Amino acid sequence: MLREILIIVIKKFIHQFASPKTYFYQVNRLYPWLLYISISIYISAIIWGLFFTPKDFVQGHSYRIIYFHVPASFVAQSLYAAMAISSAVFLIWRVKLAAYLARSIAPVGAMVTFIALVSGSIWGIPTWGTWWEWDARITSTLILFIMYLGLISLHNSFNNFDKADKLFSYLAIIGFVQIPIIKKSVDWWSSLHQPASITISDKPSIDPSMLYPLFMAMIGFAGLVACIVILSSKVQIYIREKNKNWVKDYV
Amino acid sequence: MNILLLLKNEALKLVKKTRAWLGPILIFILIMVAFPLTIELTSNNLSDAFYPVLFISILLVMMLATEGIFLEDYEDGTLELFLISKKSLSQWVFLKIFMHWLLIGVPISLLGAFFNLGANNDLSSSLMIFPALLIATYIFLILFCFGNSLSLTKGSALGTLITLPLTLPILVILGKLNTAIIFNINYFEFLILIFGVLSIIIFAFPAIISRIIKTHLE
Amino acid sequence: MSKFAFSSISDVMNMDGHGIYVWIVFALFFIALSTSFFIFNLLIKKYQKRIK
Amino acid sequence: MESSYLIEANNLAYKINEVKLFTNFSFSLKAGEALHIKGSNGSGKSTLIRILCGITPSSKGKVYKKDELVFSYLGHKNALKTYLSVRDNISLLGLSDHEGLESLLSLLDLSEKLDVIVANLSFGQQKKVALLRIFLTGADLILLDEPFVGLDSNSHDLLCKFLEKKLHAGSGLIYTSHIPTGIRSKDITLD
Repeated sequence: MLREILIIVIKKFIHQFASPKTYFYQVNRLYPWLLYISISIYISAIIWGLFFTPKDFVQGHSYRIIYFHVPASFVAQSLYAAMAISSAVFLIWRVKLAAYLARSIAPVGAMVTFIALVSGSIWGIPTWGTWWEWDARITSTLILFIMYLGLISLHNSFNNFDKADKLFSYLAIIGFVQIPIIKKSVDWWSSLHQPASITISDKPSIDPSMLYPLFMAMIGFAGLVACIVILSSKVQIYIREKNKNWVKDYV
Repeated sequence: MNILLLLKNEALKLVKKTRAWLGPILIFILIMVAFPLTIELTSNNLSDAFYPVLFISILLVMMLATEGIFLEDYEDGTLELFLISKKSLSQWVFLKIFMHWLLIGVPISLLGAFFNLGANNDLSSSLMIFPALLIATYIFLILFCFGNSLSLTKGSALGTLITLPLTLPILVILGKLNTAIIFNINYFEFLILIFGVLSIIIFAFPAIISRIIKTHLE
Repeated sequence: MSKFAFSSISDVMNMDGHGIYVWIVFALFFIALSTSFFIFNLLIKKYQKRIK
Repeated sequence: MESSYLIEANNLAYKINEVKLFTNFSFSLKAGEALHIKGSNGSGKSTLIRILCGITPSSKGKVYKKDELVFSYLGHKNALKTYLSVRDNISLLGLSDHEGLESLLSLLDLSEKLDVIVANLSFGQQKKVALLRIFLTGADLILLDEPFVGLDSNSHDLLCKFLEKKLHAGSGLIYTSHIPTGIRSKDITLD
């Protein structure tokens, strides 16, 4: 009895908190702040990284691509994780907003993964002498890219949004097993790729003067991508809830 | 009794549709016979290329074998009847995949080991590749069934696009297995690795596939 | 703190011969980010019009 | 909730992509009663029957079934394997040595077709084979979606008589049909 009441209360809370309407208005308030702060952080990080950090001893100036490539590949994987988590939330609690979010992350994730792949292979030319290597980490990032494309085309091929959301969520969660493989692949298989520069447990293997702008670039890039996700989720809300009164009122 | 009936039904359905089970096996034979013709023949080159071709062709053949695996039962309404009858859908999926493996995967593994004998002239490597092929065909079958269940009514191109990223890690392990067999080191480690993958997905995926099929029927 | 790592503007562009890679990546990121902002804003406008 | 009802529906509603198909649909059915669902094309008759079966979840409302109710359903799809014989199709459900098989076969005029491949039967005959399988399962509640489509007048009468006999024997029946059937039943119209 008590448990049932608790479940009802929690459900009510989730439904109020996670109603697309509340989300929409909150996000509208948040968006300009997030946009301007992350733009300024990202630009200053890029300027710092490109012009004011010392030259790398081994790689020369080409290492400066790190300030683009590493944030992008980090965000590409984190976006997938976010998508899988919101898919799980949708499947477990049937929160519609989570499904909208998952669907709106997919194209942004595909874009970020694509630029991570391209910037990585451009970086490969001066450092390894080859633009593509069937190295485990690159391959898994490519897998991530195909995964995003598969998810988008799966969702687009169904007219019934409810069905599409459910199938999308199943695939996103199954695809999530790829993320640990990507993370660990560099350690499992010998490869050209340098091991991850920054880990939580160990001391970073990179000089602090290069590290701070990298962190800033990561934060700024993540903020910018979050802004794009917000825009994308607004598009999803417009598509799905076009018959709802509050959307009509808002427009 | 119930399980036996289901297994018998699946076998009956598969055997009566000759194209569905004999077709993939014939295509496998065709690839294995045809690929030496495309290589400038010195027997050394042939054995180098043999394993990659073998693995890619079992991947392809399993893709063919699962094409539209649930589509027929979906379109004629058998799945709806099944859902209503309160039998376990995941059990049915498991048995269906198992039957496909028995009628397509096992013959292909046997043939693969046999062709290995022709390419490498070495009985011990054939004995090593046979269990690996048995496991790999089952894994591919399950993964393609997953892709097919997602794109149930939307054609096999979408299903392949979905399944491809899931199969690539397995191909990487098989590639490592290939070197392990050639140099005869760490063979059992990789065999146990793919067996571990199989033992996880063999029960997990039928459950997921059955939920996906239920979603399609809604 | 860090000092300016280059001696002249042409040095900045050239970066010991690696400049082309760095600047291509820079352009790629700039274009990708700005087009995605542009496209999603365009989509929002389009759907707003449709709802009206 | 009362156990005298075979099946009871409360305020069922269904919407697809946020567009409502029907709302506030309620009814209850006792043993021996029949329910005829009417409605124009696209009013959600088939969806409603699928909701009652539990295949499609309803957007709102609930379906209560009697405990351990055995029910069978025949939709637009016959669930027959066209490349197998009639006998094999019956044995797929494990019904090949069911005791009522012979009498049902002769009733539906299918005795000589037992070893014919289903693909070689006419549309109406296939429908009858599908119905035969439904009746063999001995369900307490039969849900039929347009069962009379494709049947000749003779078979139509036979089927109606058979369904009435089933109703007298105490099973429930829910069906959709746009042809008048002659079965004494409650009517419900979806708009």
